[in-house]
Amino acid sequence: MGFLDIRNVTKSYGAVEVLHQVDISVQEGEFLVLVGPSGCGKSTLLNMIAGLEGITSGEIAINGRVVNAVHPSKRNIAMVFQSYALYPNMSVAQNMTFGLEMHGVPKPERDKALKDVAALLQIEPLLDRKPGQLSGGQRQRVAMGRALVRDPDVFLFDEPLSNLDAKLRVDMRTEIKKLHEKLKTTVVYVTHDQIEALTLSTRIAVMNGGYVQQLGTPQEVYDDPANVFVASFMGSPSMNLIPARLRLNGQAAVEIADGAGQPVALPLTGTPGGAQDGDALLFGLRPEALTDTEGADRHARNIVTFRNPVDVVEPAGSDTFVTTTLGGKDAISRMRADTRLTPGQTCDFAVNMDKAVLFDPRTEQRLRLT
Amino acid sequence: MTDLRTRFQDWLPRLVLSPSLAAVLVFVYGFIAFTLYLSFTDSRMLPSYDWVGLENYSKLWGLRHWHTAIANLGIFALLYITICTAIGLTLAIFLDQKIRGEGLLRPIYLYPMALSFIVTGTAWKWFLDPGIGLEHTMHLWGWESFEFGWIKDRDMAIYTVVIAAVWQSSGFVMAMFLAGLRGIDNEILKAAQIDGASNWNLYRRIVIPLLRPAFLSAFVILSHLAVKSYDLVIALTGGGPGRATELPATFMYSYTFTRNSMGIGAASAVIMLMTIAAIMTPYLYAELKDKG
Amino acid sequence: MKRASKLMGTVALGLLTAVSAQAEDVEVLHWWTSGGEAAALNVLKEDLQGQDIGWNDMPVAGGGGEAAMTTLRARVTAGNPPTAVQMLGFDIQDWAAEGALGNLNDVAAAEGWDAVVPAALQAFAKYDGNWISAPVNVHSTNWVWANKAVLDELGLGVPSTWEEFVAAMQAAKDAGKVGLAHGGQAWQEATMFDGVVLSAGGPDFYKKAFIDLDPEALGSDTMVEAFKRMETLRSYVDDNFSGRDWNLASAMVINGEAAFQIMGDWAKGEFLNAGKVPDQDFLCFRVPGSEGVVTFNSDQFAMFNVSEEGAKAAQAAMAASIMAPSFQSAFNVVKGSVPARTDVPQDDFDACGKKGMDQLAEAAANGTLLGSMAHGHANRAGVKNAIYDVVTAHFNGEFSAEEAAEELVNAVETAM
Amino acid sequence: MSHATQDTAVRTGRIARTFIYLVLLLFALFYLLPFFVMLANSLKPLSEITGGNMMALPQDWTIAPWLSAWSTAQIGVEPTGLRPYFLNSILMVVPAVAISTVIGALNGYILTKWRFRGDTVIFGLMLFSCFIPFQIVLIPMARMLGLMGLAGSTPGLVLVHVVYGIGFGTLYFRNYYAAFPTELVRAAQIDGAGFFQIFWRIMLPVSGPIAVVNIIWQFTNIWNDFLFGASFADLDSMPMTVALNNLVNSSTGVKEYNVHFAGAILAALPTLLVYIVAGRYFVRGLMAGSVKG
Repeated sequence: MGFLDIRNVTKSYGAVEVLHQVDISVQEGEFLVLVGPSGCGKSTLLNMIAGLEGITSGEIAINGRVVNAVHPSKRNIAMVFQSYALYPNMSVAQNMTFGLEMHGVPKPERDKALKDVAALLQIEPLLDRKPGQLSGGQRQRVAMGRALVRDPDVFLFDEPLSNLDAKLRVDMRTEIKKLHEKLKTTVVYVTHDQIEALTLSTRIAVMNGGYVQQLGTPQEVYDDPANVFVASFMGSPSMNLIPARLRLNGQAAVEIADGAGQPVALPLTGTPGGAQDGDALLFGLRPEALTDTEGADRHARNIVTFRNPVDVVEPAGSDTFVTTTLGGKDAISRMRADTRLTPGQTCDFAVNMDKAVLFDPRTEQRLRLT
Repeated sequence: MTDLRTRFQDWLPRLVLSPSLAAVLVFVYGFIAFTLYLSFTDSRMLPSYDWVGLENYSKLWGLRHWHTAIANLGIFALLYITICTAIGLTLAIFLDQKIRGEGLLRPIYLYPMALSFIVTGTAWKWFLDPGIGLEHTMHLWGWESFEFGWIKDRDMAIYTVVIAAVWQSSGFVMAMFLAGLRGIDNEILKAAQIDGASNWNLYRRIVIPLLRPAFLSAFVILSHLAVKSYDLVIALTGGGPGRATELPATFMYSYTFTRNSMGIGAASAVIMLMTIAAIMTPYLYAELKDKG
Repeated sequence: MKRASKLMGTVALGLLTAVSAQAEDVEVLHWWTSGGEAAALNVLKEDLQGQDIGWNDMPVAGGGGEAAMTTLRARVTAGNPPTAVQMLGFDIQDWAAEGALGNLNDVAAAEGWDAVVPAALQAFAKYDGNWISAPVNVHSTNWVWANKAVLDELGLGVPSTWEEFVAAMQAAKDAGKVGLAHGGQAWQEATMFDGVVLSAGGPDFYKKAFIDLDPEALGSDTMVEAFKRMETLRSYVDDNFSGRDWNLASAMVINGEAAFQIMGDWAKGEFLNAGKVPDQDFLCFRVPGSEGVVTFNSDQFAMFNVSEEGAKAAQAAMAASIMAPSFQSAFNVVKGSVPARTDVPQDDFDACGKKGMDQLAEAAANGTLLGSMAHGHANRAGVKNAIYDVVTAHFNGEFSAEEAAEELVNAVETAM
Repeated sequence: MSHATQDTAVRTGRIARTFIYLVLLLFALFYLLPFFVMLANSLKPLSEITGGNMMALPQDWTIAPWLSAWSTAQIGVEPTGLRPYFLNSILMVVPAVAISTVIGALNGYILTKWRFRGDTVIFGLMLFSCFIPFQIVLIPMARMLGLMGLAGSTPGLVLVHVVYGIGFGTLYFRNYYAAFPTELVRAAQIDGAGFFQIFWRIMLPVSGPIAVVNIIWQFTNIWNDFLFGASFADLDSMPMTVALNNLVNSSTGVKEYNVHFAGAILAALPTLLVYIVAGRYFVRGLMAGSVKG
């Protein structure tokens, strides 16, 4: 049993089920990120944890107590909203201590808590201002401060960074991470941004269509995706999914078409169970596993090299992304920044087969090698 | 399981809303039902409960006044709503051009709404009276051929009611449009100007379509005022000359209370309510569906 | 005299308040709110206060009592009726039919009302043979008011026939004056119609048409003639008449702008108020052709059912005070009307008032005291308004005289 | 709720501006004319009115009509002027406006932030109730007031006005609160605030603009109401409009027009005051609420 348990929770609006049998257990101090495209049910799930929406079936327990019927204010949680939800008529200080006041905390204690949190977030000069007089980043801090003051069992974040500009978003991301490392409070964090998910979380639940597609550490979700959705949703640029065929005569291999339409065989490190020779596959390859020969992972055991024409070259500062055609589709390769390739050239591509993954194109589920 | 406070909190909103709902159900819909019932009885001075079927309705449609009243309401409502909207919109657009003295002009446009027509009816009656009002004054000023005797003319008197009604409410409509204009994002206007739209096109193609919600609100409020117009007619023309400016509201009052024909009065009220419902229900439906 | 009446009142009170000596308040709903009227009513109030009866005033003006009648219905429906309500003609009978009114027989008997109140008034003040209301005054509607200076200037005397009247109006018109001052409101046109119908058809025709509502009379040639006379009158009215208040029309006569006005005796107040003297500055005479007949309307105080003895006593005392000759005199002198009882001394009344009192007594004796159609004393409100509709439509040119008579038959039939 | 700027970013030329000013001034004249007639005639002796030009300025200026209308004109049997009825109206209109504003605000709050099945139907019912003609409610309302023992009293009048103010009040506040972020209510719930705490602490403090709209609307309607005042009041609760009507509408008495006009302006002073004082917030309130569909 974890610190926050979501047990077989479903949510329906009338006849429409929007969350199906969600089952997640979060340990104390964990940073769980719910990530997925909009409409996947992640915010609904968060609201159910907060108590802002009812639970159709299943149960949610916080710190060993089932909270299905407990009022939001009695769940000992705090929430940071996407729009910050600062009370426009109250000063920053009033905003931050409103919850304590509602819980009947005496004024001296409230002031102390306010002082501590204001110092932690470095917002002391803002305490007397009204939300309307703050910048976006400052409002974000105040919203976090309001949550922190409560010293809750669980922090809930609902896309807290999506209203900030790119630079500020990165800074705040780091700040949230630091805060979590310092305070070690349990966090449930909703975002649609997979980078935020990967950077912040200790575990990620990737959601789509009301299902949890995969629950795991950032590493697991990135390297070992459970299905095509997770593979393509996580990572940027996203994973190349190349149409291929399985060859089982001799060493097991996948056969893909190169830029000229000629078959290229890439030997596998194992055999997908139950599959037969000639079966269609989706061959998944992260851009960093498809690179130039000098850039290939030094620890990789199975590197396969082949020549193919370069279609597009996109320098992105730290890396250069090169587009080539594999299996009749664009495939993106991540190369070193100093690559001197030009479109039309033909070059050697090194494939790190250790990182390659296979999917069944029909079910879109992962095919594991044995 | 559920703690009491939470359960109470869940029911509290409905509990707080219920007195209002009960009041509306009893004092509005209950009374409408009562009126519907009365329209089928032979009530005269006081309500009676003797059923006469549709007799009141057939009597009602046999009355010339009722036809006059209905036709007048048609003319009145159409002109009143159109003119108020046109004047309100024009004034709002003009007032929105960074006008000096806006703070002074706005209350001048608005104040007629503050006055009851018991108050202003007489002033209007005099002003429109050719013998002592505008026409007379123009003659005194030397414009001998000036004629403005609509209030004395059976065919034109209803238009004087429109004038006075427009005077009373167009300022209010102006305020609604002004509010709508001030709520429009400036960037949209700038973009349209960069696109080369003339002022005329800017308003016609961009601003006025964006004011749709204001148009709808104005329509609701104006039609509500048009249907209820009573004081106005009583104070200005007393329904005359003859009965040329009778409106359904004055008709209803006169049959229910001064002519002791409560049954016919109730029948006319039922018809009026049905007409309002026919006009308002589509609007309400559209309005509520969007947000619901 | 005053003392005598008070004594009588006290006697009546003594008879009635044997059980409870405690006097109560009376609540009075009325529409007499203009200066003179209200001041006249104040006489009654003070009279009652002298008897330790408080007066709760509930004035609601508008539309010749229409607004007050609406208020009354709301009050009765709420189960909170006033003690006494100013009322006209058939309304009294209608309320009595609803069983809402009390019984004044004891006071009436003690004060001998049956002997002094004209029978035509009793027809309204009694229901099923029981006294239900106390009449305050008798207004008469078939009066013509004339500016004496204008008539003198034109060398005209008081016209005694319809033709002379028309000729007089013509003379005034030729002299650049307005022949007939008139305000275009339905009730004012109906008021003229009272007198015109009398002049065209005489009292029997009037009775048949307006009181019996005989369709034959309503559609007769005589009625067509009456409508034609209305057209004649219309031709001597200025163009701006429509919607004009009656007192502005009176002002036209007072100013010498117009020669005549056909209006009830309340118009006298306007003349007196402007400092004019009857028979010197202005003249009052019956609509030519209607002499000897008085069309009347009478303001009465209908007494509503009260249960408490004290309240009943207060009500009786009020009724007695209303009928006391002293009050009848004091009130009617101010109001311009004449007393509802025929034995009130004429001393305080002016020339027009005296004339009115004599004519009332005479008409009452001859059976030519007739209820005014225009003021709801000939028939019920529905019919009255139906006649209004036709008269005003015709006067405003919607119908020819023949059509109007025909329409009158239909309208009355629908409203009955 | 974004603050829109005053400037429309539309440029106009000199001729166009002159034209605009001309139109605006002409309309100002149009709106002021009846008031001018009333004011000018209220300052004349009666003879000057009945005998002369009603559009002209007074030749003999006098304030006697004003004094008379205020304190000595005959309203009922006593020459009290309008003064005593002023207080009656205030005693009626202040609680009625206050209560109907609170009710409108609560209803709007519930219908936007505590939604439940069927709430739009309830709102539709309330909105349509604005259209009921008051003539038909008179008799049944009298009966209800009688049953409740409120007939002929100020509380009874307040009740009537509150009931018939529910529709518009709810409409205004609902439209206003619809634009108010629901997340704030959720945040407050998590902070532990209850239904009423959220209302008093979060919603009401930001409701100023729409409250102004509602107050202006209700105040105007209630202050100017005649029908209910005449039907459901007695002498001690009779509102100003009924007194004014008694002053102006006497049928067979002498009509003192100058006093009537003075009385009319006096009776309108509170509403005028409300418009002038609150008028600047009025457009802002409309902007924030009622015209946003």
